[in-house]
Amino acid sequence: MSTFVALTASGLAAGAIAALAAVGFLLTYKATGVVNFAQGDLITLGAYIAIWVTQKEGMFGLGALDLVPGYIVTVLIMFAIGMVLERLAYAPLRGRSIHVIVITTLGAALVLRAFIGLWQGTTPKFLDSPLRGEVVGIAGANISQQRVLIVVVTIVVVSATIALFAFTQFGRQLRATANDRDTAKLCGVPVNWLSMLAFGLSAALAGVAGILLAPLGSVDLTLGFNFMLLGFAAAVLGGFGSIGGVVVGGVAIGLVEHLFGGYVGRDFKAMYPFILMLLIIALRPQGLFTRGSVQRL
Amino acid sequence: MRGQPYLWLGLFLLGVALYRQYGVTGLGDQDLINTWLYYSVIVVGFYLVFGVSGQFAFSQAAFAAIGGYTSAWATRIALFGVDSFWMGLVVGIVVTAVIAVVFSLLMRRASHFYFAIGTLGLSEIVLVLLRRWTEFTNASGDTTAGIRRASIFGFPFDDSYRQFWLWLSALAVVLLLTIWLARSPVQREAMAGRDQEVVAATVGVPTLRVRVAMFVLGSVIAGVAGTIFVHTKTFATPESFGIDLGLGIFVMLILGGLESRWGPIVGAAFYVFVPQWLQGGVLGIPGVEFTVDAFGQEHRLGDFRDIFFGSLLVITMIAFPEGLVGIGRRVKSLLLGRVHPAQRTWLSDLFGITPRKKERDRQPPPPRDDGRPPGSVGAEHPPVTGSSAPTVEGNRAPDPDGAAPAVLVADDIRVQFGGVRAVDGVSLSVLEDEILGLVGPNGSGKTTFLNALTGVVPASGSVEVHGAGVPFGKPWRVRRLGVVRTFQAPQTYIHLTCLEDVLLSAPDRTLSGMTAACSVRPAMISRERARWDDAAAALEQVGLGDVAEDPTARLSYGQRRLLELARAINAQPRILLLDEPSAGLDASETEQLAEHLRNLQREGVSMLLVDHKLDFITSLCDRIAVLELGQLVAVGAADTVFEDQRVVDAYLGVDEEDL
Amino acid sequence: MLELRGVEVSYGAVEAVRGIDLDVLEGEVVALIGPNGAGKTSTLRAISGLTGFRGSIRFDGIDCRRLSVQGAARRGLIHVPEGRRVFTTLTVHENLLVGTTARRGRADAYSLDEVYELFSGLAPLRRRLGGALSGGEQQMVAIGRALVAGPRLLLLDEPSLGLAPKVARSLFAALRKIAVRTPLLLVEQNTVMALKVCSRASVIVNGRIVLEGSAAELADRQTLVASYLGEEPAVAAVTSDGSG
Amino acid sequence: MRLKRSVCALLAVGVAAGATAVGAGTAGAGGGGAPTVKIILLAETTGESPAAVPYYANGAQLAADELGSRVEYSRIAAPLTPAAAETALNQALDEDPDAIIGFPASSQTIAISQRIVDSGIPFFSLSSGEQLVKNGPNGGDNIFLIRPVDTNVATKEAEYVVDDLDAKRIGMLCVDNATGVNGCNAAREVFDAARGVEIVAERTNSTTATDLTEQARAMDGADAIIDFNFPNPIGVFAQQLIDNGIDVPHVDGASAGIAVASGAVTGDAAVNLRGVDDCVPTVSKSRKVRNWVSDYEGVSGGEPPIYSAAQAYDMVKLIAAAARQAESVAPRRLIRTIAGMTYNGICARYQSDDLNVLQHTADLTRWNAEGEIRVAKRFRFAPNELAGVVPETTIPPTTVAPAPPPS
Repeated sequence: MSTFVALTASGLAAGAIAALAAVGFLLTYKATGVVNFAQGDLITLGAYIAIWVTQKEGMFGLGALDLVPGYIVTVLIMFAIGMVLERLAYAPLRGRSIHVIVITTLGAALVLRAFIGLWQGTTPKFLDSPLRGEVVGIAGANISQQRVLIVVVTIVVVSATIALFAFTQFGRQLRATANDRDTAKLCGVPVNWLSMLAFGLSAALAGVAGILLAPLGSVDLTLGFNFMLLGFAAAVLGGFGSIGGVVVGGVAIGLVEHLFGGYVGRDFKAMYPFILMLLIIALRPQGLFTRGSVQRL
Repeated sequence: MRGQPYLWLGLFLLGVALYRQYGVTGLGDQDLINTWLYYSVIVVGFYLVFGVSGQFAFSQAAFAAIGGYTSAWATRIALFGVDSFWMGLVVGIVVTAVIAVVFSLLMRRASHFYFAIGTLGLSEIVLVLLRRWTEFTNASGDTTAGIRRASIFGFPFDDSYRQFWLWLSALAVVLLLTIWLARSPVQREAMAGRDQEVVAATVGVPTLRVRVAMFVLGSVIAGVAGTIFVHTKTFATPESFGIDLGLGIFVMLILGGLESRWGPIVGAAFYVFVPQWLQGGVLGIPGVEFTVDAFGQEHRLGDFRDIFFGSLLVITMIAFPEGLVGIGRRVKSLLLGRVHPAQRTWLSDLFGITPRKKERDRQPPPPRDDGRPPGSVGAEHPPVTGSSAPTVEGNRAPDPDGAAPAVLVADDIRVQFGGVRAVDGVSLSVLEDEILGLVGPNGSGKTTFLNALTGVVPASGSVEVHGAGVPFGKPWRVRRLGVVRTFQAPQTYIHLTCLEDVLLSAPDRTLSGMTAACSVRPAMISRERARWDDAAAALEQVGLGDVAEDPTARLSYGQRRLLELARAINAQPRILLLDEPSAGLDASETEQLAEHLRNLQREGVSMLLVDHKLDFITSLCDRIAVLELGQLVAVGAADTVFEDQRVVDAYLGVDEEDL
Repeated sequence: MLELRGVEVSYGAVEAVRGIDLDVLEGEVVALIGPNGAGKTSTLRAISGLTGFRGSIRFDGIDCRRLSVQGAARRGLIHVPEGRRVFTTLTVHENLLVGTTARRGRADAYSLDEVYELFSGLAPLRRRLGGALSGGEQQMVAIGRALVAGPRLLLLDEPSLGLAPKVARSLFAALRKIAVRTPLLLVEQNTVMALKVCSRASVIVNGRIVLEGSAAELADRQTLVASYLGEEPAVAAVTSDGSG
Repeated sequence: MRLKRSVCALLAVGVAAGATAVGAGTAGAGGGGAPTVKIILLAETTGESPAAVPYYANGAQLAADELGSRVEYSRIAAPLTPAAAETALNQALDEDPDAIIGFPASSQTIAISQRIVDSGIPFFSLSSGEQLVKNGPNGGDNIFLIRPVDTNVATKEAEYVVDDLDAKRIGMLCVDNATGVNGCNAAREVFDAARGVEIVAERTNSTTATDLTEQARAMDGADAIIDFNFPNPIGVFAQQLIDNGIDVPHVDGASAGIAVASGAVTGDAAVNLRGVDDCVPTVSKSRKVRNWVSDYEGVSGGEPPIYSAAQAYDMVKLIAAAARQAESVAPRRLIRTIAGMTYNGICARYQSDDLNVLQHTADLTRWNAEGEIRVAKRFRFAPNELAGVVPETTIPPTTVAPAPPPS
């Protein structure tokens, strides 16, 4: 029983992580129609920046910050990086086909990863967390508070994102831009500025994800990419574009990997989320939780 | 035909072989050359998958792994009692092909982007299997060792110098395949399906089948490369086929240029040799040993490999999406002072270099900027309904004389977009040998009606052609029944030549598949000759004979209209649906068009003609149907119809007092 | 307040607008009428900056070439594009809220309540998605979205396109009310209705203005038809057939 | 041929003129009696693999700088896949070196061992798979193992669990590559042979795992855990063991040190953890080693050295010493000299045994809750002894001689 609870908790946390990774790229997707393949490496970068500002002599030798202020600084830096990324790798390509933009984000991902490797080396690093080593006990299972925190933050981030899109003028403008860019311009919506903000927010979310994920293990160059792949699977299950759906999708793949995989075919559990994803693409390309159909002749 | 691809292939192979014989001085260089050939083979496969048929796939490395590991397994257990590398190769090919077919069919409904994610998922699954399924991989730790060495007639490929010949042969075969494909219907159809899937389907291209065939061929090529790789190295690790290779394959194709079969080879050369050169020399060329101090550590330039290629990828996409081969061509045309005809065109289509401009080029005024993606059909605005428009009995019965039977019967066709009923219960029949005009104001649902008839949009109701029911949503089946259509904005595959474009609609589809392209070539070519003759005749007929070999992108607007017509003529339709064929044509061009249509009518083609030039319509049509707000308001002979006050109102506006 | 001089628009080899001069004065309602493909829409797109052009366009004395699309909107040059381009994934109310983006403190802007009052049919639909509306409702949303931006000049492209007569009539009734407060440049195929709203009209055929005059002058149907059909004699014949 | 040379010469002139910095090395005319020895290091310093670390390069470079004209040192980047390693080896051989130091991953060395043996050039392996020992399936006269044999270390670890920790119920975790598989095989042999010892659970994990709840909970009831893993999963696993109340000693190999140094393991988890390092230069009390550590930090930008930096340094020095002693760089004489000599290095006292293994000690390390390291026990490995668990699949030695280069 306690193993079941523990594995369920692992599944939920893994699902929350996937959802957190996914919300970042869904944000740019919803605002600009572009899926940013560099999102995974932005997550990695977020973790490394947090390490940089909180450890040793801190950023630019200004002294190490405490964890929480360090986290905030990291998220701000990531926001700025996202805006710069939009200017360098996306804005010059506006109006070009989706192929071009996706390939460019792949290029950006390669550069980011290699840059981190040069900057921080390949030796694993560690980011501390105030909740380190703390656990909560549920039905005989001890669940680390960091994982609980991830679930909580995911819920908050997802709710905030949904609220942002639904109830703010900014969100409405983003949706309008994604829906019909020209008409949005005719309404006076500053579409270029909005894409920059969307990329900035998306990178900031990547920073949040990096900060939360890093203390689970240690940080190396592949940290974000693996989570991004799971994020893709979660987003596909949720019907790509539905931010609420991604949480359900994430939970589904988390449970499939950890709970199902904890009992059946343990050695192969890492591939279960992707098998589920392929099945969804094949059978229900519109996702599990959205209605309507995807037409492809 | 065009160019001398065999000559170039021969020269290339000879050049590489001669260099190998007289230029290579050490095993290190030989290894790099082999690696270059290995990557070239895989990337040529990717060129077919992504370059030719536009499928965004990350699965090449995974298929290389599948081919390689399967073959290693088959030779290890001596499957079928055969202990031979060649048996392993065949088993590898078969297994790769089966998995590729199944995967491709599973992904058939996936959009480009989902397809990309799906292939990433497949790669992950394959990697997990390679790491964990040791019964199959026979790996100790992560290395599968002792794989049977490739050999031929007892001649083992046991060092890099000998393996070179195996790689060179593999690349020769693969390049030969691309030449064959380029001169076969399959590649043409794949490119057409990539650029204008709906249009291609309506002229009878089995887009799904072609797409799957290209994916499978490209994946099998990767599988073969993987097989040769493991049997020459005699060991394998999952990392050899990891995401690094997957991304590298992308980099190579994009850098090299994806419009040419030489792109992969140039790209692979760049990818393999340039970092080596930056590390300290390659192929006898001394390198630049340039060190950089980064973050307190000294690094050589070659250590920046990923930053280098990542940035190049971004720069390539922004500045020269046609890649190195494209740059070469540009330089060549600059030096020779002539413009390479098809150079930018299909790339600009795939990559949308100038999408808006092109869209405008294609479109007659006024621009129909209605928020649909460029190239989508059915740019008619859905009208509103709810009015009590007069219902007209769709004449299921033949016209008053009772003589001509109906060839196409549409009954109660309804199309709805969101809350808008674009076509609201239209019943209409086209009679044998007649030209039926369909007119109506903008947004009355004319194009949507045609889209419904040809299966391009989801609709309800029923359509019968010569008594046979037509399913909705399957354009190629509609075409098979002899129904051919043209589009409101002329939809041409602008990187194809006019002849190739017209060839797409050939009614004779024998020997046009992948197998024919790769096996019974003489028969295929003679068929293809016959098809070419027909297509050329069709072009001649519309007066485009002298531009037959030009890329369609060069055509003027009016010529594109005529090209569409030639495509329709070449299809030998029984029923032709024409969507505003006169739009954007001047008076003399319109007259020319009318003449062609009359000729077709004399040849026994029934037509449904949507247009808004009333003189053109009245001069051609036996009967005219008037559509307004998705409903028929009148059907009959031209003079009767235009006496109808409602029809006049529909064109000039309804005064409220009139109602 | 709007001044077009020698405006030409071409798409590749196709010339859509071949040199148009046009003025809209403060408080005026001008209609641009003409058959399909005459260049009406292209003219509007040039004004709002959605397409490039040759010649000069000035709004309030400012060269429109120097304004971005958004900038023009923020100065009160509001374009309601052809085809009722509502944001299909936003609700009616959200569409209107996006419309307020360009308002920039203009006091004469319609409030959301005023829009619901003007288009009373929209009030019960405020939470419905734009994509789920009928054509007439979509057109009302599109116009309402423009009104809340506080237009100093409203460019309307074919508002009656594809609408049932009854719906079109009620729309034009609303336009007449709007015209009292806001200058309009109206592009229409439905000449009869257009002439009832406007004070002045220009007839554009094949990218050139062939006829200009007050609404009253142009109301004579025969004159209009002749100008309209100047280059299409067959249609004239048909119409004469039609009218006996 | 002549044409090609002249083209190359032209290019060389052009490039040399354009290049801002030309690497050192071509100027090495040896002084005195000792011949100049040409050493190539095969390792990459950047890339995604955890083996792409600067330690080897920094250590070797430091030694080369100290030796000046006595060595001609260069490095060729060798990415982690065996195929890339083969290319790198062939590139190195084309440069006609006198000794090669190479390949952090044993899969690289094992896969191309035949090529290495055929070359006849002394090769110092940075990895220490058992197959590579002199009489092993992938070994040869010219392949020297710098480090103690992997399986010997694993066996010692297992014996430590049984004898020193007195554990009866043991949990095992193995990463899904050579490290995990070979280590677990060797340890299992020990446990199976010991009386009254039971393996309560054996699990695997991937190198990138970030949640090992299932694996950690399976260890419930064990008195000790042995683990052959990568640094990342160790951090996750050690923490999750504590989270799930499994507070027992936890023995791992060299990765444990990296995991603790990164900060991923602290507190009770660090106290429970034991690692095994070939040497820990930073805690040495010897003046020589301390000086070396500060020299190293000078070239590494302040990054403290680990065993691999010391070993790469030692090997360059050892090769130079052997060349001086042999007064020749002829491969046979060099190999013979190395086989017979003793060299006192920073990391250890190196002396070749009959298996061509140079180092015979390793340190069991422990940490306090703050992550400070100490050496708790020194393992000594008897010369010529092998734990004897050769993995089943190995490359059979072939006798085919390499084809001569084309003329």
